[in-house]
Amino acid sequence: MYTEKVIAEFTNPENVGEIADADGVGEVGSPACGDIMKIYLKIEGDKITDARFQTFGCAAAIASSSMTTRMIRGMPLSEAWEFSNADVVDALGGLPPAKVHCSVLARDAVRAAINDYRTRRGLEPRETGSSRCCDGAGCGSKPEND
Amino acid sequence: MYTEKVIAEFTNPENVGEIADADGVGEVGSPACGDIMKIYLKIEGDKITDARFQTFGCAAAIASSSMTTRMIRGMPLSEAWEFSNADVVDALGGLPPAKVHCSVLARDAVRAAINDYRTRRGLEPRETGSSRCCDGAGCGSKPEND
Amino acid sequence: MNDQDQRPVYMDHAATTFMKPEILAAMAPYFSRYFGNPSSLYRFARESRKGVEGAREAVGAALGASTDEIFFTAGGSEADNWAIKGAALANRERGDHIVTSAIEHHAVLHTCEWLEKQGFSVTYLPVDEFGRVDPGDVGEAITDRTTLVSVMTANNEIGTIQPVAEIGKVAHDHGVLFHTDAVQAVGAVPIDVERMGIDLLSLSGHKFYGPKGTGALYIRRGTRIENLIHGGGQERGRRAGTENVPGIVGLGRAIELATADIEGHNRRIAAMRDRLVRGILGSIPDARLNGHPTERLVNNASFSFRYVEGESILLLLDARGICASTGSACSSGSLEPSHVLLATGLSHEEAHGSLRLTLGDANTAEDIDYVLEILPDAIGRLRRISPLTPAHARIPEVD
Amino acid sequence: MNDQDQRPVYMDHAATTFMKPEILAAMAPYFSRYFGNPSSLYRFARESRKGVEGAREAVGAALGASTDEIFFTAGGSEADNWAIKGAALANRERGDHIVTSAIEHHAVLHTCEWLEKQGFSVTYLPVDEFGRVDPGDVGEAITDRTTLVSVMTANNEIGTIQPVAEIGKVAHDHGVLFHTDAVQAVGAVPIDVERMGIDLLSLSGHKFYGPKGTGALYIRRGTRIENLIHGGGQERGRRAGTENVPGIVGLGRAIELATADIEGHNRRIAAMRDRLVRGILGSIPDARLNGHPTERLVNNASFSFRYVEGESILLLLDARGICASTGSACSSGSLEPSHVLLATGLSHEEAHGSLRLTLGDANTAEDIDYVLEILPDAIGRLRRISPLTPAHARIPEVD
Ligand SMILES: Cc1ncc(COP(=O)(O)O)c(C=O)c1O
Ligand SMILES: Cc1ncc(COP(=O)(O)O)c(C=O)c1O
Repeated sequence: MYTEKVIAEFTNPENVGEIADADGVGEVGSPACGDIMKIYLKIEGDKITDARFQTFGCAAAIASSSMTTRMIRGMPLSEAWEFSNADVVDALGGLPPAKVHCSVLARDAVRAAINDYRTRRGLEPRETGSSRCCDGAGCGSKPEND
Repeated sequence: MYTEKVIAEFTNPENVGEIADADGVGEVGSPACGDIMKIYLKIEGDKITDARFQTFGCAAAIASSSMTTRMIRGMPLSEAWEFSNADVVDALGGLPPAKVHCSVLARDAVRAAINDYRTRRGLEPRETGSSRCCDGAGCGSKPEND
Repeated sequence: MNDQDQRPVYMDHAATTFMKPEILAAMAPYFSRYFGNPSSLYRFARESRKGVEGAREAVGAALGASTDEIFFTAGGSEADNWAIKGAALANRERGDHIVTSAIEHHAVLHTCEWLEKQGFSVTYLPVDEFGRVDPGDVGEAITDRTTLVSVMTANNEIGTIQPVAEIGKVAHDHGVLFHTDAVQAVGAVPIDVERMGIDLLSLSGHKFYGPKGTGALYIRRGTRIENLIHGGGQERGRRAGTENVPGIVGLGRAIELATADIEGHNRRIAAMRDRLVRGILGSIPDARLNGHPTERLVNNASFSFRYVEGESILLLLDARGICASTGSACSSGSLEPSHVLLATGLSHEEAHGSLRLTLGDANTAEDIDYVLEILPDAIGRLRRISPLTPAHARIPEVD
Repeated sequence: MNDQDQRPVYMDHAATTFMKPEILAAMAPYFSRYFGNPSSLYRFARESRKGVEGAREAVGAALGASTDEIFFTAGGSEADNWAIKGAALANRERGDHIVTSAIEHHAVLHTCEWLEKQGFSVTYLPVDEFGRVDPGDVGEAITDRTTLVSVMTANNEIGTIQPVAEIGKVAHDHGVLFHTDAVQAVGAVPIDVERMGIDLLSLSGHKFYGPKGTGALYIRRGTRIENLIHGGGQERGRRAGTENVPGIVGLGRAIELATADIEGHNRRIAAMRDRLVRGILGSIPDARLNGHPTERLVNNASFSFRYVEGESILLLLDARGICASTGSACSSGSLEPSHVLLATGLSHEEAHGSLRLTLGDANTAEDIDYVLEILPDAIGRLRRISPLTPAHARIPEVD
């Protein structure tokens, strides 16, 4: 069901871990949903100079986090804000419909981190489209289906 | 579903045909039921000296008719009247449950022929257990089942 | 040929077909090698999924349908039950009336009778002497409570092909769903669900050289239908149960082969069938061909022979190594012989004297010769035994 | 082993099993040689009938049932649907209440939900932390409207074996029918329908090295049950559809093999399973074994690993050639992970971190070694990625 790119990104993710002195940290999801993404940003001027992640979740969630951090490194904040989950999906060569929400989650984590940075700087957080916990149809991997 | 004996009796029946100067003729069944049996008897004294049959019906009906005529040849009339369909079934090595009615029909045809003989001789016909057209459960040979 | 150890002359392809070697070969890897559960996530299961999805494409292509409109079942009966119960129950608020024909397979008729017990009402349309449903009758039977019309593509006993496209049009003109049982038609009648206005179509693998216990239901996108087998999310949540992967793969290959050259196949089979029919009608008096003279399955030769009973014909043929079937129900102990033959207006006696010969891909010209040699003699023998046979219908003994 | 072209280390036997060569060999003659329709009258079809009836005897013998109480289906899901709908609908005048458990397979649960839509009411009994139903709870749930109790013999996710005989007794003491889904139990739990008080029992061939798309329903003589698939008179009028002869023959052979020496089989598999469980719990902190410590299927090793999600475990294992499964539903996009794990009291996080390894007859000691080598590393990698992992649960990198 996954593309080779997703599997490659998942099995060898980049930018795993915390940034101790991060300028912004965003966390979305919950253990109940089976997905938590935490993104750490290092920001210099208006630019993202480092991005790292920690993720509890499925292969698509981990691959999306990894790909997202790779893509937003070096981006101006304004561009990173507009950065769309469709870009992540494209970069991964596609995601199964039931997994697209993982890429949305990654985008949301980036926005949450940017807002954290803004708040720390005394700026108003920007309005962020809230993401639902999960969506999409099943892909039938549960043993309940055996 | 049929025993070898049934098949043998059916493929090589004995005593097929009419007796032109029969002393008694019995016919039971109807085309609508898919079974007609006609038994012709030649009677001398109180004894059946010849028995022949004509049957429209399934293999079990033809085998039962043939076996019945073979068995009642030489029998006193009183014995032939008491002759039971179970004897036919036994002699055939058994019949499928759905086909037992064919042996009953043969017995009924014999009784009808004896009564015909009695009537011709001015005797009262004896009371005969009337046979239903068909009974028993299906054996699934119809293409409706395909 | 009359040696019982030899392969028989098999003329009962409407009952079931042998599996062609190339179909078994297609299935073979999926029993013990690619045995994974298609629902499993690991790569190993990908082959199973591919097998199933390849078969789905083949079935879709054969019907002029999209892949996502094909759902695998365990046979024609399950597909018929699902289509009719599923559509009736799912559309219950819209209506409670079903229109079908008097000559449907029992998988349709008994399903309709079950629905009657659940409070539905069913109209069983009559057929003409050839077994055809009049599309006009369909239109007249439809009321504002009707939700489903179910008329088979071709009949299994007498081979009559229905005017499916016309019936589909009538159903759709009235905004009613149209189901057709195409179990006997696949491989002989070119099917196009669009052109024929079909919303639901049942088929069964073992009727066209595929595996027994496999089938499919075509469900037009957007059709409201309840599930029949509830459980796991297989078949996109519509038919639960671990997929019969080898069976499905076999069904796919079988439908590919069966529909690759329907015209050529029909030409070949019809030539044999026509010689068989002419030979039989020419040598046996008081015989009739049941079903439609032209609008019939190419492989079907269904007869009524007066004065004799079907099972005994069949067993005499069997004694000479010929496999055939009959619509006679003497054997079943019920008063009724085949409901199909009676619906075409045959008397009980004629219906009891029926014989069905259905040809297939392994039959040869020699098989036809052999049946033409054996059958008149068999009928002759039975007619000599029968009290009903008039003089003109006797057939002289050969030896 | 981690080469994707090699045969994988397959530890998902609860999902499906490979077919053993001797089972395929038993089926082989019935595809193209003895292909006759068992309903046909001619001698040629006798082999098909004998094949089917031989399998029926084998299934009856394996369950302690009579041959005439065995009915073939197209799998476990159909058998479950038939048992529950059939018994509920046939006994509707007597009552409209069903008792089942919260951890049944969806083939049971979704069937019960369908019946709820038809006006029935259903009690879903809770289970303890090990996944066991309390027979006392069954008795308390039964009302004078109850007609059926359905509790599975053994669970497919966590392997817990239910006190079936006790539950059967409670049901019968109340004059209520008892159905059990034994799909996972056949070949591992000795079954005796008499001793266990079972009226209806479902099984599925592909769970014990038999063919996919085959199953059976045991119906105690005299049990009132409606048909599910209506149509032809096959299976003594109770399950329509041309018999899947090769499949049925394979099912018969499979159940013979699977029940010939359950004890020896269990000993062999349990030894491997126990080493696997000990090894995993010994090398991975914050891991727990799901299901019952002793009353469990010998081949089932179901775990929850905290701080990580099941699908990602599964895919890391897959990358190393290990086939396993998970009860996590992150993948399914629903809020709920496995209903079974939640019913045993696991938190959502724990339920999401589940992994099921189920052993089978082809597994070896080397397979266990290999999983013990690969799994801790996989969990370690995911825990290093997870924001939830506390220091004590980290697993040092090996290289
Ligand atoms: C406990 C249980 N019941 C029912 C089923 C359904 O069986 P099948 O997939 O053969 O229809 C399964 C497995 O799929 C199962 O594990
Ligand atoms: C017209 C028709 N419909 C339905 C069926 C049922 O198909 P199956 O036996 O594969 O369930 C058959 C044959 O058996 C048939 O001929």
